[in-house]
Amino acid sequence: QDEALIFERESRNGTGVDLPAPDAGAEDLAGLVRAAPLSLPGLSEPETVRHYVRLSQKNHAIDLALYPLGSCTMKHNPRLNEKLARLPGFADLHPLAPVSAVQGALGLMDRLSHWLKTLTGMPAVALSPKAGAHGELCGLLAIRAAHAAAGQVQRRLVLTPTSAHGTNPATAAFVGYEVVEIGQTADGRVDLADLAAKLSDEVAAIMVTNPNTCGLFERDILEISRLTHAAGAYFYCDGANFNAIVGRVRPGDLGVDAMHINLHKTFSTPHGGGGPGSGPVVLSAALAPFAPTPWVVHGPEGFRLLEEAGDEAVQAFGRMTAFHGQMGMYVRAYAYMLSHGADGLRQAAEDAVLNANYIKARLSGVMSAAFPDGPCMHEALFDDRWLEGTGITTLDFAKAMIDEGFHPMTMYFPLVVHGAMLIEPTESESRAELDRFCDALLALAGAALSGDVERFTAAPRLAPLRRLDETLAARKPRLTWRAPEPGVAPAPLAAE
Amino acid sequence: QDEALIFERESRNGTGVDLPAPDAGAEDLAGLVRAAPLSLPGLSEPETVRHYVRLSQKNHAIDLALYPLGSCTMKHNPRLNEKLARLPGFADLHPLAPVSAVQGALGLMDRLSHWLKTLTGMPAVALSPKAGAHGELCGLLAIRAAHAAAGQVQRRLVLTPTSAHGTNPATAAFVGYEVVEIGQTADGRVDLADLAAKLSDEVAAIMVTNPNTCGLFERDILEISRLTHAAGAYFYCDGANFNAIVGRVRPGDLGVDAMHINLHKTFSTPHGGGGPGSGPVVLSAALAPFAPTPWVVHGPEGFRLLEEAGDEAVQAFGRMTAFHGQMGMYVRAYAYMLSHGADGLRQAAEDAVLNANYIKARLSGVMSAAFPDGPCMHEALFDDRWLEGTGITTLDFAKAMIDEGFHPMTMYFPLVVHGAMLIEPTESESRAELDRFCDALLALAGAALSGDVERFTAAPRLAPLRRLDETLAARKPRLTWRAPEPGVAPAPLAAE
Amino acid sequence: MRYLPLDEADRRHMLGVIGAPDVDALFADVPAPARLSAPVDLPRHAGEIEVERELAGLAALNRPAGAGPFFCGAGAYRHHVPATVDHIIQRSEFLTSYTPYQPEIAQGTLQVLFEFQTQVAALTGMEVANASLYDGSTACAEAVMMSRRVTRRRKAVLSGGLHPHYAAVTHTIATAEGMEIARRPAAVDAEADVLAAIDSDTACVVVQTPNVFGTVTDVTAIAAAAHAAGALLVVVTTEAVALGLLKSPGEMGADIAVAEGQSLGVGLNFGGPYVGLFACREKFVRQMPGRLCGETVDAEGRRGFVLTLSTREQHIRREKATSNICTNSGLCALAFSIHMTLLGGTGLRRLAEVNHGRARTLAGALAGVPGLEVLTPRFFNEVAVRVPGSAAALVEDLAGEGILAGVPFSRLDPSAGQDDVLLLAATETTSAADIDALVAALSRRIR
Amino acid sequence: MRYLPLDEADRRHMLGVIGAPDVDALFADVPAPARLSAPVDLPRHAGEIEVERELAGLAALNRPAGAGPFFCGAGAYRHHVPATVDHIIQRSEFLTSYTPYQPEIAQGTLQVLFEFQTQVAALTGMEVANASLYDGSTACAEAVMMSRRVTRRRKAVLSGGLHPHYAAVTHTIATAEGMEIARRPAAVDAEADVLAAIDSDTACVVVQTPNVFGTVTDVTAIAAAAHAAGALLVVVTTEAVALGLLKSPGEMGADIAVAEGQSLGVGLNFGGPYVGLFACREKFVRQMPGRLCGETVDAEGRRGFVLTLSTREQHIRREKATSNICTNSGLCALAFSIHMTLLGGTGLRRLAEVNHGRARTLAGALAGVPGLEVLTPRFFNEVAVRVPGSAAALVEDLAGEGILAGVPFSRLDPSAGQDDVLLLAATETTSAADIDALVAALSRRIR
Repeated sequence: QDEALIFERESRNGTGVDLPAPDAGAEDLAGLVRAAPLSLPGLSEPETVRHYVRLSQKNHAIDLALYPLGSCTMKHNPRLNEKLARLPGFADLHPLAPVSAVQGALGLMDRLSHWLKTLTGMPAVALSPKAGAHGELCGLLAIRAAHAAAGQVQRRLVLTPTSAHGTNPATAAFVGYEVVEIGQTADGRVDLADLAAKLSDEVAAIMVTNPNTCGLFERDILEISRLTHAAGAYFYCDGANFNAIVGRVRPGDLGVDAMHINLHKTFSTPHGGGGPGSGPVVLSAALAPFAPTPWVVHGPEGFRLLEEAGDEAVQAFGRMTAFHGQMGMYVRAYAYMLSHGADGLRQAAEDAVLNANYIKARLSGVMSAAFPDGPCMHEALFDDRWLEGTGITTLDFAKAMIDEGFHPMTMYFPLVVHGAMLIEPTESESRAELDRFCDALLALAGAALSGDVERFTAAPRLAPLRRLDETLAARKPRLTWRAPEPGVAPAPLAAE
Repeated sequence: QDEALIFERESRNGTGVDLPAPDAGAEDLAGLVRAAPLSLPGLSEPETVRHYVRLSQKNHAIDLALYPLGSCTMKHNPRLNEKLARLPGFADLHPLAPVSAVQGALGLMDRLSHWLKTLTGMPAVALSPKAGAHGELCGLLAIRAAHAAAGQVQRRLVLTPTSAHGTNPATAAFVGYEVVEIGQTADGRVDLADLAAKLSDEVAAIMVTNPNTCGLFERDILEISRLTHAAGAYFYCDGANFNAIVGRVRPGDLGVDAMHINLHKTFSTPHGGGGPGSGPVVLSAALAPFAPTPWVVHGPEGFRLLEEAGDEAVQAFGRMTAFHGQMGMYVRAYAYMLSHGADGLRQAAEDAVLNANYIKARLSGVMSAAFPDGPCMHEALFDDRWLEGTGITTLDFAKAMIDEGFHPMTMYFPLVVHGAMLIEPTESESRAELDRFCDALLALAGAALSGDVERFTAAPRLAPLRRLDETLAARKPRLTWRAPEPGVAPAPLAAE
Repeated sequence: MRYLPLDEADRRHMLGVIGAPDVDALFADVPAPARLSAPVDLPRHAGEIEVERELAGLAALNRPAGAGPFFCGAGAYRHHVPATVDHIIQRSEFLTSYTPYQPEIAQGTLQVLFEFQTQVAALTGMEVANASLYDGSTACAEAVMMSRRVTRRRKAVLSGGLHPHYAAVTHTIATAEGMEIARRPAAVDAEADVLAAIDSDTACVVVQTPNVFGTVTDVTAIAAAAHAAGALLVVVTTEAVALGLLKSPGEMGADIAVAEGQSLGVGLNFGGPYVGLFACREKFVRQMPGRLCGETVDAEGRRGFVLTLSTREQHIRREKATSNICTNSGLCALAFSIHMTLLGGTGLRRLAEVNHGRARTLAGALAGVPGLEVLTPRFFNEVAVRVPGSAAALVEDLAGEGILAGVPFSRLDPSAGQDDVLLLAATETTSAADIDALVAALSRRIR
Repeated sequence: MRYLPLDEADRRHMLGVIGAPDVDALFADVPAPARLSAPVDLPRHAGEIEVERELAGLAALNRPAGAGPFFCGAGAYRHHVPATVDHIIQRSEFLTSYTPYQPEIAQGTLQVLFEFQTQVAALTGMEVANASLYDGSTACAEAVMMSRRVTRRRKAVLSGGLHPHYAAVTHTIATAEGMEIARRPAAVDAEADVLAAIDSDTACVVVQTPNVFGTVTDVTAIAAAAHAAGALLVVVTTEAVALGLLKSPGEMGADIAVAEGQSLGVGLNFGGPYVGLFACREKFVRQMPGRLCGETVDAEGRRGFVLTLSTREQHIRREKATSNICTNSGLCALAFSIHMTLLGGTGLRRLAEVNHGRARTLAGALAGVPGLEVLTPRFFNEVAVRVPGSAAALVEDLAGEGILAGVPFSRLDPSAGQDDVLLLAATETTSAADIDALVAALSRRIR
């Protein structure tokens, strides 16, 4: 079942592409051509197809079974959206084609913006960020620009809770802010008193995820935004969990100044093994003038694009990316929105929350919920107190789920909960599948509590590979394949 | 890993299709509407996708590994052809749209016909047959019509070799002919003397496969056709194995009067789990006037369709199918032909033959080739003499191949060879894959000869299921799922 | 070349192992006069760009149904196929697998066929169904020949409402086998006309509902008459969506039900590939044509599926087989089954109601065009209208305006003397704007 | 609704298990003033037919590249992508999987990334590569910020040949972090101009070849100068196909090579998603941004792959991470890798030669148009020409004739004072007829 690397094939000089002869005439690149031939294997089309089809079967996927990775929102990806994104009018469109030739594309961006603004209750949106973290960057750059325009250059701090996604502090640091942590209450929310104590005229912004990474709605959100604004700071909301509230709560009504929206999560563009994502950022009226270029604007003869600061968009803080962002994802997300409609998006959020609470209710008898009181939102958080004394860790338990045909939940995140297990089912799961999942977990939990340690520490047994040595990989990084030297046997990596 | 039937789900009334409300107005079908509601489950789109993706992973496929089913020609299916067949200009075209609206489709049929005629050296082709066996029917009906037109109504016999595909005698009987078998020589070819003895003015046609089902070229083919024509009979050639000779031999040069071409074999339209096929029939000048409707004809204003006898095509023997045959397959086959070109098709035939001979050479040391002398064509035929005394049958050996990751070869066909194992690699396999296959078979053969009987009789062990009870299925046919009666436990089938 | 993995070094090496001097030696059995020394006179191999240009160029010469107002039916219907269907049928494991001869590694295909058979049986109201045939027309011919095997009689009575192509295909094959075909005259309301033709030599009566003129008929009385004479009733349906709303063949007493399944999952494809549905009473199962998938158990007692009753088939029975068919329309059956699974019984009913509603709107609009006469008394989603003059000429005229206005009956049966009859269908893909455009154009053309 | 498996009965049952009276109770933590009591003011849910009509309608308002003669480049190139690529990336197991956090059930994605990294390293002539970034422009910005981490210096010198969007993105991000950006004036042959700007505070020099005007330059001397000053050389390539023919960044002494990979496997997509290639010397590996896939072994000693060196990343290091990036462009990297696997080194070289040849033909034809001046001295597949008057106006005029004649430089950099410069690219998809049509139209327009 092992699939050799493409570089390890005997026959490396086939071709999977038939090309014509180059046009006649002398090559005009004397001295500029690469010296050594490019030693990369070329496979015929049948060999290529087989290589990738075989490899694909080594992956888990949402199309195969529940994929309950908390905070990752693995929901169903409709194939209609794939089909529409491939219409030549979208897929075969050049980003710098004349504006008259791309009116439909600009129109789509305009409509998508309208949906995002309406759903969030915010007046503006910057579409171009290419992923959630890129959206965070965009939001903080807008905040920075707004403070600069107001002469508030002393604001050098960003406050963020301990439970935040790692990208929040990373992004703040990336644009030169100093990060200060806010404490958390026993019920898993921002500690208001700590927040109030740390707010000052040196604070540029707070970054709060809502619903937060414990899967809980920040009950005091209105007070959080009031305090923040009173201190002259902006409220950046991490919108990774917007899928839990879309259609029921508008972040604009909560006092949010900027929030990125992971189109691949809330609006179901495929995750594709780790990207591409798309992270448009909605902005409050205070921040809107600082949005990065390009902007789609209405003109007398249709849509226009403002691509450079220096046009009307004088205050734009700059540009996030070449061109206009993830058009392929815009098409998919817009098709998803139209399919659900206002009613369906709201229903999807409700079903996602219902599914998470159902899992929480079914598992809480055996596993220890991190925050047992009150409902959770779209994900159910457990800790590892219930495994105490079993000799089994969260990691072991998660790996054992693989042998039951499920992808493990998110582990050890958020950091504020010991041995965290964060389960997000999404609205895509049927009751039968949820029951199958809960039954499997309860059976596993029973085995764990009855001392069947081996089943966990030796897991997974039914995957293509057993547990992988991540330490070895990091200690002796082998990041590319290198041809074995002639006459020397290739040295396999070995754990020491 | 078991996947429940769609009928066994608890929740059966979901929907995977959103439809608008019907137009207003009274339904006009009083008394004509079905009484009982249609009790078929509807699944949401996520559930549907998962059901079929999970099921698909229980299948072997040419995209996963060698699929050496002799006489089935499992070669690579290019994805370009799938893409082109889905162009709206082909896929979204109504068969009875006005001729002015389908000139490109008729043009494609015309060009495909030109390629098929040129490659076979035959003057005419009937495109519409929907599969190989349907093509045989078409050919025999043309022969029957030609004899009738010539007043040769006494010709009621069809001669066919013992090694023929089962469809040959079945088709002959289906149209009212009596089948007479022709003997075979020790070297696996038609026994000329027996043929000569059986030819008479009662013989309507002979049906000979060439290359034949033993994977051998009929050396005496010119004499066969001469004798046949001398007796006033027609030569129907089963073209299932045309892939072995395309570009190197034209059946027209062999004296063939009619031959079906399995587009899904020679020209690589996907087999799709057992269809759809496509079986155009090339015809000699003698038979051409009797070809079934429709015909594509050139007119002053483009292409026209003759759809009914009674137009110019007065001698057409009738119609094989509604509409014009397998357009979707024509597009794929034509794209395949253009991709290969005259040079590539010839090369493909050569590589197919080379691959088969390579397997024959590599395995003959251990396994017994049915016809060891001389080259084979596109498939290598072994018998089970080499398994004598091992207690292992051809079936056991084939099932053990599954545990090695390969699809078994064709077994027990042709009938003229005891315990036949017919291996057709096709040109799509690389040398590395052929070696992997031969190595695996030689290792298995070694195990068989060294007495490891259990490994074979208990095979397969690594498939989704162990060996299935085919006798039970036939004795108590359960062809549809039936809802268990309330209160009664569903009775599983059990071997007795 | 991109599809050929061997290179010259491979070929040389392999010839060495074989012990042949060159590849020509492997073709030594070909008689010298028949050996082609050079490639035939056709173009050389081409890259994807060139092939795509050629095929896209041909496709561009056609006017697809989606390009404008469209009303063609007559045995092939344009329906919306959910994107999920095409995605799944393109999976390698379905697309590039073969007939499930090795059930242990083909349970995907086999379970799909078992589910398909169950769906088809339920739709037609019959007890058993096969794993599909080529299309509706050949399924009709097979039903007639099966009725001969069952009854050992020689005559088939075909209704004048049967699609003329179906009649032609049946005639072509059945008469070759020695049957007599009694085809009744084409008429909008033709069904009852078969009654007079039934006699003691009749193997079967073939009726279609909705018939080729769109007329829906309850054929229960015809079933009774056929059965009284010892004949079978074959009920044909060319629009599978109708089965979601109308009385099923089984409810009306059919012995064999055949249908064209193209409406669900498959698409128009200029006429093929399509998928023939074939269902019958359980007692006739051993006389059925085509593949059957059945339930069984594996060596450990687990449920599994296999192709079964293959003793009917040609690879075992040879000239004694029930039919010469040795494939089904597997991938189309998969598409049909996926679409049906998405719809469910409730969804199919709704789809049928939407179709019927849209056709009522169409018929109402046509009835308002002076000079047109709607002929079909009770319809599902298709109606026949009488136009002044030639329907074929009218259709070509409207095609020039970008409207595909339906199928002239003369296209199906030129000798029926119904040159002024036009068949128009409406489905869920027909918009109100399409109907408006059609009516406006017809009103301009017909004075 | 088709995407939601729960029905009302399910919901009632589940609320019962939870012990909640209704779904509102689950949202009790939302402050009352922020609760929406009704759906927002947007349309209700719609079926596939309606959604497809809306999106297809928007698509029809665009003029795709394939609709006629097309010469746009400037950082996004139209190439033919083999059909196999799109087929494979749509497989459920690739399309609907997530970041391979559980390597035991993600070896498919991981092995692809390892192969991708190896391909990118070979293409750029560097020792290591990451698993991709968002696109070329953000990769360029990341390279500049990495050079700060490596050198602990604050200044980046950007060549005037660098794509203006890349310069803008880099400026936006790097200045926020406190770097100084010295961008040199835009010029067709701008590269040597960076030399004077290098000083002891310089973290890196960023040059592009082929540059935004299409000019190909050997930057070996610039590498030497940068290294002499203790700075890094970052080489940018916006047209990955060029790497098949031209001297690689590694051969010329680059420390970091970044490229836009869109040309292979990905397509135009109106600008995204694309795939950023990022490669560097091995000694800098722990300062790299983005995901890395590495080889390791499993518990039984079998080779396997994992994401590695994640101590650089934000989910471990939080504010100390090398970058805030926590995704890659995985599916695009897969597409790139498949296309590269089909081509192989030989095929990519051939593809590059075909591109260069087609561009020579284009440049020759343009040089023959009176009034046009070809500016680019040495080019790969794109040239800059000077036109009389406004290039932007000329492009809009020709678009009216159905010819997409390239990108006016003013579109990229309005303030550069190069309004009369037009960039035109040719690839293997450009036909001789396309070039003829362009030249004819230009000759008519330019008098």
